[in-house]
Amino acid sequence: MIAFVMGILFIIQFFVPHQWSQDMLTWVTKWLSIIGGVTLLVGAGSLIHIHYAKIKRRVAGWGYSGVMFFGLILSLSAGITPALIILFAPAQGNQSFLGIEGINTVPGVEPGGPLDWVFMKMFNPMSATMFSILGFFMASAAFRAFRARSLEATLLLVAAVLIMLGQTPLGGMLWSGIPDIMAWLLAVPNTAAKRAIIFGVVLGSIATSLRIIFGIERSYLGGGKE
Amino acid sequence: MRDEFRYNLTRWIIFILVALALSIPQFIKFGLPWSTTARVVHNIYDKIESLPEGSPVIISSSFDPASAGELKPMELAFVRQCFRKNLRVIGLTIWGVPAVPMMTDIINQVAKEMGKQYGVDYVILPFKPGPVYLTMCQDFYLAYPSDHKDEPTKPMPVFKGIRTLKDIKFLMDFAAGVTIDYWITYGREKAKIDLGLGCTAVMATDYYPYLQSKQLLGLIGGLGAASQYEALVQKPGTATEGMRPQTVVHLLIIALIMVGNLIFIVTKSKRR
Amino acid sequence: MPAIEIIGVWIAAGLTLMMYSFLYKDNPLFKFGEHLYVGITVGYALCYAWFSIVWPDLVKPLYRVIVATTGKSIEPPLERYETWWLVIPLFFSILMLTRFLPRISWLSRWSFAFIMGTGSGMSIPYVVSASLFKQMEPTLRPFIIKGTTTTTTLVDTTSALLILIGVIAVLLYFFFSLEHKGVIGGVARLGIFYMMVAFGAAFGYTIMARESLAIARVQELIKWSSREYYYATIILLVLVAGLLALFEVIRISSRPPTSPKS
Amino acid sequence: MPSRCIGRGEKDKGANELHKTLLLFIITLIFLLSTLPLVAQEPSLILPEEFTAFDTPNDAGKSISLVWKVSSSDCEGVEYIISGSTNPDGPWQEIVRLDATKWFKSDAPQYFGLGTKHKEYHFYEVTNIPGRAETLTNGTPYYFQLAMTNGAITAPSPTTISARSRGNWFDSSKTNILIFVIIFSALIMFFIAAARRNPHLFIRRIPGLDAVEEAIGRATEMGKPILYLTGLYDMSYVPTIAATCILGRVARKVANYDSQIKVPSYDPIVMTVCQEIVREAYLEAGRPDAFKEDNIFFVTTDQFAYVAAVDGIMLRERPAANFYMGYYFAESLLLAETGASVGAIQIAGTDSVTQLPFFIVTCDYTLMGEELYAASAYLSREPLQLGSLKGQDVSKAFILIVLLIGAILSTSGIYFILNLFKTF
Repeated sequence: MIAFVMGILFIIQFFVPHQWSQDMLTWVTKWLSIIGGVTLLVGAGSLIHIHYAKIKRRVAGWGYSGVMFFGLILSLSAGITPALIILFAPAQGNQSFLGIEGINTVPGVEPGGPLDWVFMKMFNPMSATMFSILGFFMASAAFRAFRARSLEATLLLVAAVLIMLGQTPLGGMLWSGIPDIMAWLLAVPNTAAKRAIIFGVVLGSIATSLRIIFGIERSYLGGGKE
Repeated sequence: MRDEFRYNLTRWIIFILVALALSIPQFIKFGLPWSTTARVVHNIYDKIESLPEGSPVIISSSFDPASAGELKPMELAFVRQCFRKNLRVIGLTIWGVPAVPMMTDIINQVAKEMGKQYGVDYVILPFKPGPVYLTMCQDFYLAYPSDHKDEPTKPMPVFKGIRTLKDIKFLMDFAAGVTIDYWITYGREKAKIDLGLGCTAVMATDYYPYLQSKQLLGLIGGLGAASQYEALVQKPGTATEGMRPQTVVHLLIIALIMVGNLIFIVTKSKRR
Repeated sequence: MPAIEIIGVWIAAGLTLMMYSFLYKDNPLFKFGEHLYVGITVGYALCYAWFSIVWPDLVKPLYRVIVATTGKSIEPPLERYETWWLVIPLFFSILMLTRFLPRISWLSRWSFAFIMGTGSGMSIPYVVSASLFKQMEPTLRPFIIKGTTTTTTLVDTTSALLILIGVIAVLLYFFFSLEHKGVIGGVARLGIFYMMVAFGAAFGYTIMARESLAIARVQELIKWSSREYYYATIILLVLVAGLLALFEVIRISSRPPTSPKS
Repeated sequence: MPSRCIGRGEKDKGANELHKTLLLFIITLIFLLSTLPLVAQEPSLILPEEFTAFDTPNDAGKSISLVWKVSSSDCEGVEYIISGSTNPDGPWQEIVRLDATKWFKSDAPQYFGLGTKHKEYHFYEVTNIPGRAETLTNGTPYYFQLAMTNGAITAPSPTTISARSRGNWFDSSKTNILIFVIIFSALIMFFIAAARRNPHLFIRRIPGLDAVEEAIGRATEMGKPILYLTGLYDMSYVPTIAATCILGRVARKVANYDSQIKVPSYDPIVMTVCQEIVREAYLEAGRPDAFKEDNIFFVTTDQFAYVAAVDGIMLRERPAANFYMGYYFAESLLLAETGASVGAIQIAGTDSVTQLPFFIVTCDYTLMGEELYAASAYLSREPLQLGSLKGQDVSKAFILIVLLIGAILSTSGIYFILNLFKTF
């Protein structure tokens, strides 16, 4: 019901240039932003819940859940400690609401702050490494699995090799035509195929949106077949 | 067990080859100049060069450390060009929490280097979830009442004359995800803003249709294009440095594909 | 160089190598790093969500509104967005939090319905405009393009025509209401070729992307192996390798001698 | 200067009569003006006609449009001066000076559409009067005057016109989008309803499904198990639902052939669903005794640990066929690589565009994007899936035809269809 009313309302909103409609858009987008923030909290909460359950039930590998909590507490305390310092600092003048009125941004996130340190020295290297591992696997897959099994796969591999050459200075040095061919491949066949795929994706996503609005698609409510 | 070991052994040998290909060219320096610059990359450079001094430009920095290897060099080069042209730079992100410290780090670094003043020449806004890109089209200061340090935005000189997204002359999104779709779908549709995209190589091909339809003015895709941009701005950085190992690794992978396929063809014909 | 920076680099280098130990095989070092990563991410997001969104956009303005209504003067004066309307997002936020109370968790569905419904409604017309109509427009343009010379005319016209044909062929491939036979089958097959070139391009780019990230990591690791950082990378590399060997020894010695599976 | 100016009038061949009248008008005007003392000797400017003001359409108000007919004395160097006031008697405030060779009504198709006659009118959108408030106020009357100058002389405004701005309730420039949205919604709803009544709406056979049967056949011959993965999403995502639908079909075939199927799951709920589906498939095949619940098991919700575990299974048990259906992330490469190197037949189906190329080069057959949904709808005949697919199909056919006809028409100089799909 809510989905239906809001959905229809905002489809109509698009076509109405009146100030009221513009104001409605402004406010509701702001609300969505706020609710989005709360959803972040909820997401974090459910993850904590899962790992807490693991530890409680001593599931195999529960020790690693402990490691997770260690990380969690580490970064939480890096954020909350500066807040507490502001809270209990005697120098704070305006103590209107619990004294932390002055806090609006994330405490400790400024360069050199504790949260920034945790981010730069722990989060940063790990998340960057996660994806770079694939750089290695790519090479082993190139040797053992990327096969020109069919005409289609051959075409794909040839295009890939061209792009790989053209995206480094070497391509242009080998033959000045490579960058041109690459640009043409991207601008013509690639554009055509991707455009048709976009059409398909757009129609699909509108269909899904419509099903949500009309209440016949409820899987997003979670649990599917609970 | 023996199979598993043999399986892993080939793997490990290849991994060591890759590690060597990645690290040796970092020590042995050899020049690899670009013969041409891709037109799509050049378009963004030209657009910035054509903007009059003091024009406000938004840098939407939508990536976290996972993609920084590719996107950081291009953002550095782009910010450098903006500051050199004395444009007003507004840094923001619609992507997620970890993007803010990355962006702050990058913009501050260049600003410090070029003596730019916070609040006058540039500003950094916090992350807000949800459709801020739409709120911005309506009222910039409702979307961002304060900057990432909680200073109110409206009185800052950097925001002079800006009411909505429509007053921004150019928006460059450095994207590791779908953020550019939001800018194309909402920002461009509603505020008619000119868009440029700097993205990871994984995404690059997906956005060519939008280039042809002029919804995007230009595109910097991946480290190769980033090094081209560094060349345009005439300040070689990590992307240019990275081109040496990149080239060697690409050659290695091409060779591996060829050898692998050769073995494949030979064994297939033997079986027959 | 301050000590905190050196410690930071050692930690960063150690964690990087821990993650890379997955290249050898799945092992406790990697698992440790992975879980630590998840924990830190969650903690960081929590801090950020509260201090940067929920607190300044919802709780604080609402508190100020309440104070203002009780008649007290408030400094600085209320902004335009600080009104009682904020009760609406507050309401949905509270409903969202009912997820943690199993008995009334169904209430959170209202919040989801609100978000999804509004989001869906907003997106439909914009998507039609930006991704459908705007994408159809260039394809609908005349495909004979006059250039300055005959060659450019020829090249541009062929390209435009090839795009038109490609879009139609790929669309036809994903058209499920007709059998792929005869002409339709042929065109659909052409569509496959177009897609293969596009996927090939994506493939080449993806390889480049992954290698670029690896290059960036190696650049950092090399930087950290310098004397300035007390050879962090080199020492830690030896340490990680030693630990992996140790795990291997423990695994082999703790395995029952007559394991049926090996 | 006047000789250049007349050039504009000469273009309109049909307007000869008008031209003459204008010439006469000019002569009269020159005559009249020359009788006045202090006026310059140069030929004068002809003030345009049909100067009107009205609320700018398709907007939220706060703006007024001024439109006037192109004058025969428009040329380079000639400027229009628009002045405004909140009072019919002034004082007048100059708003803007406009180059007379620019600013046409045709520049603003978002307000007036694409008619060719708009080239004959000048247009300017007033959003504020300098020195007054930041924007115009809706509902307040504003007054405007139009003057012309060529630097030497200035022809004053003959008339004063007025208008009030207001917010509009419908943006007519977006009519095409509205129509499309309505028709598309109707199509989807219609086909979902139709599929509920008749679940046998025609969908073509998906060739990938033949490949599936072949793979199962070969696995039976070799006496090795089949591995089936449902992707990394949970049950609330379409690709996972599609993957479980296809699993049902595969499991039935497997039960018939009396071979084994293993489903390592990434999500506990998905695992339960898969168990049910496979159990049912064995029941339908009349072999409930052959069903082994342990073959559908939960591994872990951790991406890389999952990969490591599944790779281990592949290396130990050497399955004859691997199926990768559903949504995958970076792990696709690691899984498919191991599968390919142990020599299994591999069939993939995913709508994850970034992972598709990897599956194509490592698998024997790949269901690409929507084919996955189509295959699932083909097998399950579920009205929601089937109806949406059909509705989208019809829309695709529509786009296809429009593109074909539209491009041909516009190439031959008819822009009707192209203009229908213009957005502003």
